[in-house]
Amino acid sequence: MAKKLMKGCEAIGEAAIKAGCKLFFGYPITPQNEIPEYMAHRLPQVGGTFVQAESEVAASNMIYGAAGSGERVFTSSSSPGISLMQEGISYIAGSELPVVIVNIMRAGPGLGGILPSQSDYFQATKGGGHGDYRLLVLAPWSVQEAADLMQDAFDLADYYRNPVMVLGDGLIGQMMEPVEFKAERTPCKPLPPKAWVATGCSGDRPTNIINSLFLDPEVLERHNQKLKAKYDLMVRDEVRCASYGTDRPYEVLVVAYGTVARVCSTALDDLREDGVGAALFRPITLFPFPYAELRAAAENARAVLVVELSTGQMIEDVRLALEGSRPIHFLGRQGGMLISPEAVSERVSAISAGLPEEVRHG
Amino acid sequence: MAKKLMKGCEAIGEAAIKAGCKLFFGYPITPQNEIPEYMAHRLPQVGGTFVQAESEVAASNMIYGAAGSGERVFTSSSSPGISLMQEGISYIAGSELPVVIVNIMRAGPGLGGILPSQSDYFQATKGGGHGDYRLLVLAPWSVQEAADLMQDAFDLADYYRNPVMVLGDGLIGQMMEPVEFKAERTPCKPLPPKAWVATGCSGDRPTNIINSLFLDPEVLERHNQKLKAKYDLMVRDEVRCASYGTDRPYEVLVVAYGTVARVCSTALDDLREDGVGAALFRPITLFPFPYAELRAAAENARAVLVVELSTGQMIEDVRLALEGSRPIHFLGRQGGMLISPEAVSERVSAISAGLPEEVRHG
Amino acid sequence: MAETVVFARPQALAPVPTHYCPGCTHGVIHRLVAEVVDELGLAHRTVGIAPVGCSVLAYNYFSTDFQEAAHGRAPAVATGVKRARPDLIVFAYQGDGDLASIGMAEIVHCANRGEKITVVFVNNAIYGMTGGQMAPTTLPGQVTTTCPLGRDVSQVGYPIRVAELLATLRTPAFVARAAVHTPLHAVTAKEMLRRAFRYQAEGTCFSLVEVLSTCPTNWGMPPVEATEWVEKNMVPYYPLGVFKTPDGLDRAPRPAPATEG
Amino acid sequence: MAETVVFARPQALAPVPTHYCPGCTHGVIHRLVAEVVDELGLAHRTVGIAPVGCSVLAYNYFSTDFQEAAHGRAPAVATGVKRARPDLIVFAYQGDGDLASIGMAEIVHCANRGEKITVVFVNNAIYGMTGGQMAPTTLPGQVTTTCPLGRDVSQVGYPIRVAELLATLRTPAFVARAAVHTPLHAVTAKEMLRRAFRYQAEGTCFSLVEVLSTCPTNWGMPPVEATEWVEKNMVPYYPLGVFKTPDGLDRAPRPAPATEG
Amino acid sequence: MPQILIDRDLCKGCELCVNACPQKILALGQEINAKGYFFASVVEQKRCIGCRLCCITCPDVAIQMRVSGTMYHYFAY
Amino acid sequence: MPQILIDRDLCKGCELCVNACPQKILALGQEINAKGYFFASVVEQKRCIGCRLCCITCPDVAIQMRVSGTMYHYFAY
Amino acid sequence: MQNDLIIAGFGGQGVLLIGKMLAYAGMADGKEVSWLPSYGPEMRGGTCNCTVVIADRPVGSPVVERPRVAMVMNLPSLEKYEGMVKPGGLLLVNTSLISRDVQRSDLRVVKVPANEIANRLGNPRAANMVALGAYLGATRAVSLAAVEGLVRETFAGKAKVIDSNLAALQEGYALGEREAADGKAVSQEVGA
Amino acid sequence: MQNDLIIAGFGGQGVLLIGKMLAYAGMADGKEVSWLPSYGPEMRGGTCNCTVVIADRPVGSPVVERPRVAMVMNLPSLEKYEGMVKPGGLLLVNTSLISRDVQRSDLRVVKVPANEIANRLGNPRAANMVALGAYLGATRAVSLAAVEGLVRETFAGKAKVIDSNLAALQEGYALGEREAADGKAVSQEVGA
Ligand SMILES: Cc1ncc(C[n+]2csc(CCOP(=O)(O)OP(=O)(O)O)c2C)c(N)n1
Ligand SMILES: Cc1ncc(C[n+]2csc(CCOP(=O)(O)OP(=O)(O)O)c2C)c(N)n1
Ligand code: SF4
Ligand code: SF4
Ligand code: SF4
Ligand code: SF4
Ligand code: SF4
Ligand code: SF4
Ligand SMILES: [Mg+2]
Ligand SMILES: [Mg+2]
Repeated sequence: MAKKLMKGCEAIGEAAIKAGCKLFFGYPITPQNEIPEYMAHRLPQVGGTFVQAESEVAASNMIYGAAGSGERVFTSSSSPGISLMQEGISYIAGSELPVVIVNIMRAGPGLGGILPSQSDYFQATKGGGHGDYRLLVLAPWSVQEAADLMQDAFDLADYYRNPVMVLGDGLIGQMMEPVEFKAERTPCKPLPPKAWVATGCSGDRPTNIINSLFLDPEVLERHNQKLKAKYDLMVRDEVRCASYGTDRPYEVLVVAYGTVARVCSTALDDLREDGVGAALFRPITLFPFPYAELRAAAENARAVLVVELSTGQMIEDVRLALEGSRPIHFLGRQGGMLISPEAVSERVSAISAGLPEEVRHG
Repeated sequence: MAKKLMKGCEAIGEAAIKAGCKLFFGYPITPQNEIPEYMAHRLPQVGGTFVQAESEVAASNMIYGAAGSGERVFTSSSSPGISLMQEGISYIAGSELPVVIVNIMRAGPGLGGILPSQSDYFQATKGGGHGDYRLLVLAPWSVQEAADLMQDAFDLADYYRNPVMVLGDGLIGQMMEPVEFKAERTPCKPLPPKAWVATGCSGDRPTNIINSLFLDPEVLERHNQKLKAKYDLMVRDEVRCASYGTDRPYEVLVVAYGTVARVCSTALDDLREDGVGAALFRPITLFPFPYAELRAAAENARAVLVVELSTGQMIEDVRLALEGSRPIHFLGRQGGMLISPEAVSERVSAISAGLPEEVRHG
Repeated sequence: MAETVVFARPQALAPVPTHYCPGCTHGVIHRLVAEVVDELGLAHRTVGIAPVGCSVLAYNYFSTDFQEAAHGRAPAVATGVKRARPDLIVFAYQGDGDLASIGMAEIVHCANRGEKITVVFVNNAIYGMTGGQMAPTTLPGQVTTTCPLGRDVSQVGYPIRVAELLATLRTPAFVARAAVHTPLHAVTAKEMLRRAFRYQAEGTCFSLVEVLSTCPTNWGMPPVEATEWVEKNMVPYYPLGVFKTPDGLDRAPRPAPATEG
Repeated sequence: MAETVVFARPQALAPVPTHYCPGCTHGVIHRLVAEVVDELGLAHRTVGIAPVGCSVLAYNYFSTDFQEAAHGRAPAVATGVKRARPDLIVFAYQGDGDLASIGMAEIVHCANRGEKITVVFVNNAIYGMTGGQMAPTTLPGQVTTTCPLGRDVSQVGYPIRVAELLATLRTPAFVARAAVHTPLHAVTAKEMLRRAFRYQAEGTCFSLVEVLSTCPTNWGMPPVEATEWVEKNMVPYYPLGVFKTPDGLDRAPRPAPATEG
Repeated sequence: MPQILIDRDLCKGCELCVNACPQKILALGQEINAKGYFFASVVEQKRCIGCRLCCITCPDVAIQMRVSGTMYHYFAY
Repeated sequence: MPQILIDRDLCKGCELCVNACPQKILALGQEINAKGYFFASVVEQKRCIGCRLCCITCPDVAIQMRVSGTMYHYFAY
Repeated sequence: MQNDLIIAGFGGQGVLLIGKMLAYAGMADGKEVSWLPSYGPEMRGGTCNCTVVIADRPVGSPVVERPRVAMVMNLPSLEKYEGMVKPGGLLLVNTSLISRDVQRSDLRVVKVPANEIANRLGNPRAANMVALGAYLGATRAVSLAAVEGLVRETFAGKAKVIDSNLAALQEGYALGEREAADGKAVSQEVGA
Repeated sequence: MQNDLIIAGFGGQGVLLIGKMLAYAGMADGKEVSWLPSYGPEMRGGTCNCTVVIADRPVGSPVVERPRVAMVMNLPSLEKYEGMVKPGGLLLVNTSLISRDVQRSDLRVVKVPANEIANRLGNPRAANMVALGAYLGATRAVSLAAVEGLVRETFAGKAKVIDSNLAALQEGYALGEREAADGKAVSQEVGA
C-alpha cells in the first residue's frame, strides 16, 4: 500500500483496524482525542463498533468484557485516564485477557499539563495496579513504528493472553509522518484458538469463566506462578531494542526510548560531525527491558547517559542492567518541556570531556 | 497509658485519633473493614466526622478536599481499592496535600483473594499513578509499630505536604497485640503553619488555590523539580530501617519488611540455635529505601536473601542497593500463602551451605 | 401411574451447593434466573456477569459461561460483551453496594445507552460480603457496622431507590421491582425476570429487575424473621411493581409551575 | 447630579480576562455566581471547586479560594471540604462531561447524602475543552467529533436530564434548571443561583442549578446563532424551572398499576 | 399424589420451607448433616397438597416435588 | 441618563450585546484590539434606555453602566 | 519460653473468643502475646481458627506453622491440624463432635467431651470454655484466675451466663489437669 | 540536506494547514517528512504553530529548537521565534500584521504583506497561501507544482476558492523568488 501522511493517533487507529480490531471503548482526553475520533468515524465503515465510555474506569471494564468474548479490542487514553484504569488493568491481567491499551503520555502528576512527557514509565512497566502482574510495553519512536507495534500488540496480547500497552508521548500522538500499511501481514506470533472465551455454553464443555478470584490461597499462588512464568517467557522471547551508531567506536552510550530517542539520534549525528563518539541504545520493549543487551552495549562505552522526559524513571532499569559497571548520567526535562538535540549534544560533550557522575538513588 | 490488646486495624484508627485526625473517608473492603468501622464508632465520640464514600475513587477525592481545607484526614483500603485511588493520589501529590493512606494489602492481581500479600510494593514505592511523584511509605511489622508509624505519618505528611502511605498486609490488620499510646506525644517533625489552605479569602491575601494544573510547561517543570527536591530531602532525612542479629557475625543477610520480617526474626533465632549465622535487615521506610544502609549491612554477609509475599518486587530495590556486590536469593510466597519461619530457616541453611544464586531480572 | 417431576433444580443452575448463609435469598433469586433462562431456551448463548459481593461466586452456580467483573463495573463488562457479541444474552447480577454505591455511574450510563442486557439487582439493604456495612439502600435508622447508631438521614441522606431513579431516564427500558420473601412474591419476581429476559432476547431494550432480598447474617436475625423484616420495613420504602416499560413514552418529571417556591 | 455605577464587575469575580472563546456563556454564568456570592456577603468564606473542562481555570476567575478537582470528582472534593469545615460555603462548578459522564456516581451520591453544598452545572451539550466530543447531554442527531453522523439514540441512548434525575432522590434538595442565552433568562438563572446559595448558607440542603450554556466553537456557529440554538433545540428537551425544593416531600415516581404490561 | 423430597445435604436448616408450608408438615429434625446443619424433612407426607410453596421458597433448591397423576395449581410458576 | 462603557480590551467581539440591545445602538467597529478581536462600542449613546440587557448578556464583563440620577428598572437584577 | 497454639472449629463455636481471652490473660500475666485469626472466605458458615502466642520476650512470628498445641473443636479441624502439631506437642480434641481417633502417635492427646459437659452444665454455648479450661489445666499457660476475671468482664451483667461459663471453665480445668497428670494423655494409647 | 521550519500565527490563520501541505508535497517529492503541531492550551483563541522537517534521509528529531526557517504570521510569533532561528537562517515576516522591524542582523529576512495581497486577490483567508508561496519561492524546499496539486485537492469542488488560493500561492512564490534573488532579503538592512 502507498505511503500516507498520518497523525500518530490516526495511524494507531488504522493499525488496529488492520489488525482486525473491530471494537473500541474509550473516553476523550488530550492529547489522544484523535484516536477515539478516528475510531468513531472508521469503525462503522468496517462493521465495527465504537462506544464512548462514560469514564476510563468504565472503558477498562468494557474492554475486559469484549476481550472475554474473544474479540480484538483496544482502548486508549492519556496519563490521568490510565491511572483510573489501574484496577481494571489489574483485573485484565489477573483474568489473562488479551487487550491493547494505548497511553499517549502527558505531563503530570495530577492534572499537570497536556504536553508530552514520559513520566508514566514506572506505572507502565512495574505495574500501577495492585498485585503481581506485568504489561508487555511497546514504545514506538515514529508514527510508522507506532503503526507497526500497534499491530504486533494485538498478536502479542492474544499469544500471551495478557494486556499489552503501547506507550507513546504527546509527540507520537500529534505528529504527522508518512505511514505504510502492508497489504498482507502475518501475525508476529502464532495465534492459538481462543477456547477459553465466555460466549455461551451448550453443555458440551465445562463453562468458561473469565475470572481473577481464587479464594483458596494455594490455587491463587499457582495462578500467580503461572502468570510469573508467562512474564519470564516474555523476558526470554520478546525483548526488542535498537541501537544507532554502535557500529563505530563510542565513548558515551545514550539510552532513550520513544520520540526522545529520535531527538538523541539527531544529536548523535551532530556530535559525529564534531568528532565526539557517541551511540544510542533504544529499548523498544520497556517490559521486558533489554537488560542484557544494554549491558553489552555499555561495555564499549566509558559512560552512559539516560535521557528521559521525567525526573528519572527508566534510569532505575538502566542501573539494574549495569549494576555499577559504568557511570550513569541523567538528562531529563519535565512538565511538557521537550529535550532538544542541542541539549543532548551538550551533555554528551560534557560527559566525554569528563563530567563526574551524579549521586545515586535520587 | 496502659497497654491494650488491639487489632492492627483498630490500633491504626486509634492512632489517627491520637494524632489529631478528625476526618475519615473510606469504603469497605476486606481485610481492613475494621478501620472504617472503628472510625464510624470513634470519630463521633471525639467530635469528628466519618463518611462512608460511595467508592474508593470518591474517597481519594474527599480526602483531597478535606486536606486542602487544612484538616488532618486519612483513608484506608486494600489493594483493588488502592488501585482505584491512583488518579486521586497523583492529584494529591501534585497539589502537595498532606494526607495519610493506609493500604492493608491482599493478594492480587484483580479480585485475587483476601489473604495477606505484599504485592503492591511497586505501586506504593514507584508510583502507581501517572507523573513524577512519590509517596513516603512506612511499613510496620507489629501492631505497636503500626500505631506509632500511623501517628508519625500525619506529621510527615504535614511537614512535606505530601501523601504518606502506611503499608501493611492482612496480618497487620487482623492480628491483635498489646499496644500502648503515649499520653503526650511530640510530633516527629516540626509542623509548619498551613498558610496555603483554601478556607475562604477576605481579600487580605491572594486567593489560595489547591491545584495541580500548570498549563505553562516551564511552570510545570519548575513544579516537578520542586517536588523532586522534596523527595530528595526525604531520601536524605527520612530513611528508617532496623536490623536484627547484626551484632553477631552472619553469613546470610535476610531482607524483609512488615510482618514477613517478624517471621524471619523467628527463623533467625532458630538458626542461631542450629549454629547458622544469619541476620535480618528490615526497611521501615520503603520510599525512601535504605539503599546505603542495606549495602553496608550486606558487606558483612556472603549472600543476601530477600523474602517477600510476592513474586519479587522489593528485590529490585535490593539489587539497586547492592549493584551486584553480593549474590541475591529470593524466597516468595503468593496468593495469600504465608511464609513460615521453617521455610526461611531452610532456605538460609541451604544458602549458607552454598546454594547458587538464581538468574537475574525475572 | 407415571411419576412426573413437578419441581426440581433448573438445568441452568449448576448442581452444586452454594456458600450462601442459611436462608439467604440470593439462592432463590439464582434459581428464578436459571428457570427463566431455561424456559426461554437461552442457556446455550447466555453469559452472566458476576459482581463483587456475596454473589461473587455466581459463576460457579450457573451452568452458563460467566465473566467476573470488578466491584460495581458489571454493567460496563456487560456492555463490552454485548457490543462484541450482540447475539449473546447477557445478564449482570449485582448487589446494592455493587450497583448503587461504587457502580452508580456504570448502571446509569448502561441503562441510558440502552444496552440490550438484563440486570438482576439484589437489594438487601446492606453490604453482605464485607460483614454488614451501610449500603446506599440501608433503611433510615437501620443499624450497620458503619452506622452503629442507625442510618442518620440528616447526615447521610435517604436510601436510594434504584428502580425509580433509572425509570426516569428517557431511553426506553424495562424497570421493575420485585421481592422473594414469600413464595408468592417469588412467583411475581419470576414473571418480572421473564419479561426482562424476553425484552433482551427480542432486542427491545435494557431491562433491570430490582429484587428485595434478605441478609439474615448481617441483619442479625433468623431467616424467617428476616423475611418478615422485608415485608415490614423494605416493601413500604421500596414499593413493588413495574416502573417503566419500553413504550417509547417520555416519563421525565416536569418542573413545578413557576409560581412555586 | 452624582453618577452611580449601576452595573460593573462583581467583587467576587477576579479582574482578569478569561480564556473562554468569544460569546461562550461560561463567562455569564461565572458573573452570575460572583454576583450572588457578593450580594449574600459570602465571599470571605466561600471555597469554589473547579472541574476539569473549559472552566478548569475558574480558580483564576473568582476572587475566592479554590480547589481544583479531578475530572468529575468535584462533588467528592466539595464533600471533603464541607465535612472538614461546615462553616464554609462550598460550590462546585461543573460541565456536563464532568458531572454527567465520568462524575455521575459522585453527583448522585453527593446529592443523596444531602451535602450542604451548591453545584453550578453548566450543560452545553458537548465536551468543550477536549474539542467537541459527544456528551451525555448531546441532543439527538447533534453532530460531534465522536458521533460524526449525529447522536444516534438507538445506539447510545437519549440525553440525560440531570436536574430531573436528581430531583427524584428522596433526600431534600433544591434542584432547578435555568439558561443564560438571553439576558432575561440570565436574570432568572441568577434568581435560582441565589436560592441555591441561600439554602446552603442556611444549612438547609444540597442545591444544584443546571444552566444551559453555549459552545459556539464546538457547535460550529457564531455566538448569536448559538444562543438561538439553545432556545430552539435545548430548551424543548431541557425544560426550565424548579424541579425540587427542600420541602421534605417524597416525590419518587410510583410503580404502574398491577394491570399494566 | 404429590411427593416432597428434601436433600439432607443441600439443606441448611433455614426453616423458610417450614414457615411457608400451609399444611405445617415440614420440620427440622434433631440430626445434623455433613455441614453441621439440622435439616428439614417432611413430617406427614400424606397431608401435602402439592402447592409447591416450600420448593419455591427454598434458597438452596434442596426440595424436589414429584407427582403421580395430574395436578392443578392455583398459580402458574 | 444611563452611560454605557465598553472596555475594548476585554471585549471579544461576540456580538451578544449587539444582538441583545433593544435600541440597536451597539455595534462592532473596524478596529481590532490587542487580542485581535473587533470590539463593540456604543454607536448612539443618547438613545440608550438603560435596560442593562447588554451588561447582563456580556460573557466578558466588558460592559459597565453608570447613571446620573435615579433609574427605575422593569426587572430586579 | 513460648506457648503457642491453634484453636479451630466451626464458625459459631466461639474459638476466636477463647483465643482472645488467652491473649488477654497472657497480657495480664505480664507476658508478650499475639492473636491472629483466620479471616478467610471460610468465615461464612465454614470453619475458623486463631493462633495465639504467649511468650516471655517479644513475639517473633505471629504465624505458627508447627504449633506446640492444637485445640480442635470439630472434625474438619482435626483433619487439618493433626499433622501440623510439633512432635511431642499437645492435641486437645473435642470428642463431643469428633468420633474418630487421633492417628499420630507422637503427640500428647487430651480428650474433652466439651459439648456434653457444657450441655450438662446447662449452657450448650459454653463448650468453648470447657476446652479452654482443659488447655489451662494441661499446660498452665496462663493463670486460671486471670481467665476467670475475663469471663466476668466479658459477660458482665449476665450473672447466669457468668456462672455457667465459670463452671465450664473449672470443670475443663480439672479435666485437663487430670489428663495431663495421670499420663493417660499420652497418645500411644490412642493411635491405631 | 534537511529543510526545517516553524510556521506560527494566530489560531485562525491556517498555519497548520500550510505546514501539512508542505509535508504532503515533500512526501510527494519523495522526501522524508515530519509535521508536528503545537497542541498546547493556546489552542483556544491564542497562537499556534507547527514544525515541518523535509529531509533526504529519515527524519531524526521532529522537534527543532533552532530552525533553519521561521515563518511568522503575527507579532507574538515574531517575538517568540526571532531569537530561535539558526544564524544565517531565513525569517519570513507577515508585514500585514507585524509592523515592527526584525532585530537580528544575522538572518535573511523576507517580508510578505500576506494579508494585503490576499485581500487584493479577493480571498482574505488566503494569506497563508501567500506566505507559503513566498517560502517556496525563497527556498524551493518542495516543488510549486506539488503544492498546487494539493491546493486543488484540498478545496476540491470549490472552483473559486481554488483559483484565489492558487493565485495567492503564485503571487507569494514570485515575491519570495524575487526577494531571495535580489539580495534585498539580507537582514543587515533591516536591523536597527
Ligand atoms: C474496589 C473494591 N472495593 C471494595 C471491595 C470490597 N467489597 C467486596 S463486596 C462489597 C460490597 C458487597 O455488598 P453488595 O454489593 O450489597 O452485595 P451483597 O454482599 O450484599 O450481596 C465490597 C465493598 C472490593 N472487592 N473492591
Ligand atoms: C480522567 C480524565 N479524563 C479525561 C480528561 C480529559 N477532559 C478534560 S475536560 C473534558 C470534558 C470537558 O467537557 P465538559 O465537562 O462538558 O466541560 P466543557 O469543556 O464543555 O465546559 C475531558 C474529557 C481528563 N482531564 N481527565
Ligand atoms: S452475608 Fe448476607 S447476603 Fe451474604 S450470603 Fe450471608 S445472608 Fe446472604
Ligand atoms: S470550547 Fe466551547 S465551552 Fe469551551 S470556552 Fe470555547 S465556547 Fe466555551
Ligand atoms: S408442597 Fe405445599 S403442602 Fe406440600 S410440603 Fe410443600 S409447602 Fe407443604
Ligand atoms: S428452605 Fe430449603 S434449606 Fe431451608 S430448611 Fe427448608 S429445605 Fe432446608
Ligand atoms: S442598556 Fe439597553 S439600550 Fe442601553 S446599550 Fe445596553 S442594551 Fe442597549
Ligand atoms: S457582549 Fe461583551 S464581549 Fe461580546 S461583543 Fe459585546 S462587549 Fe464585546
Ligand atoms: Mg447488599
Ligand atoms: Mg460541556
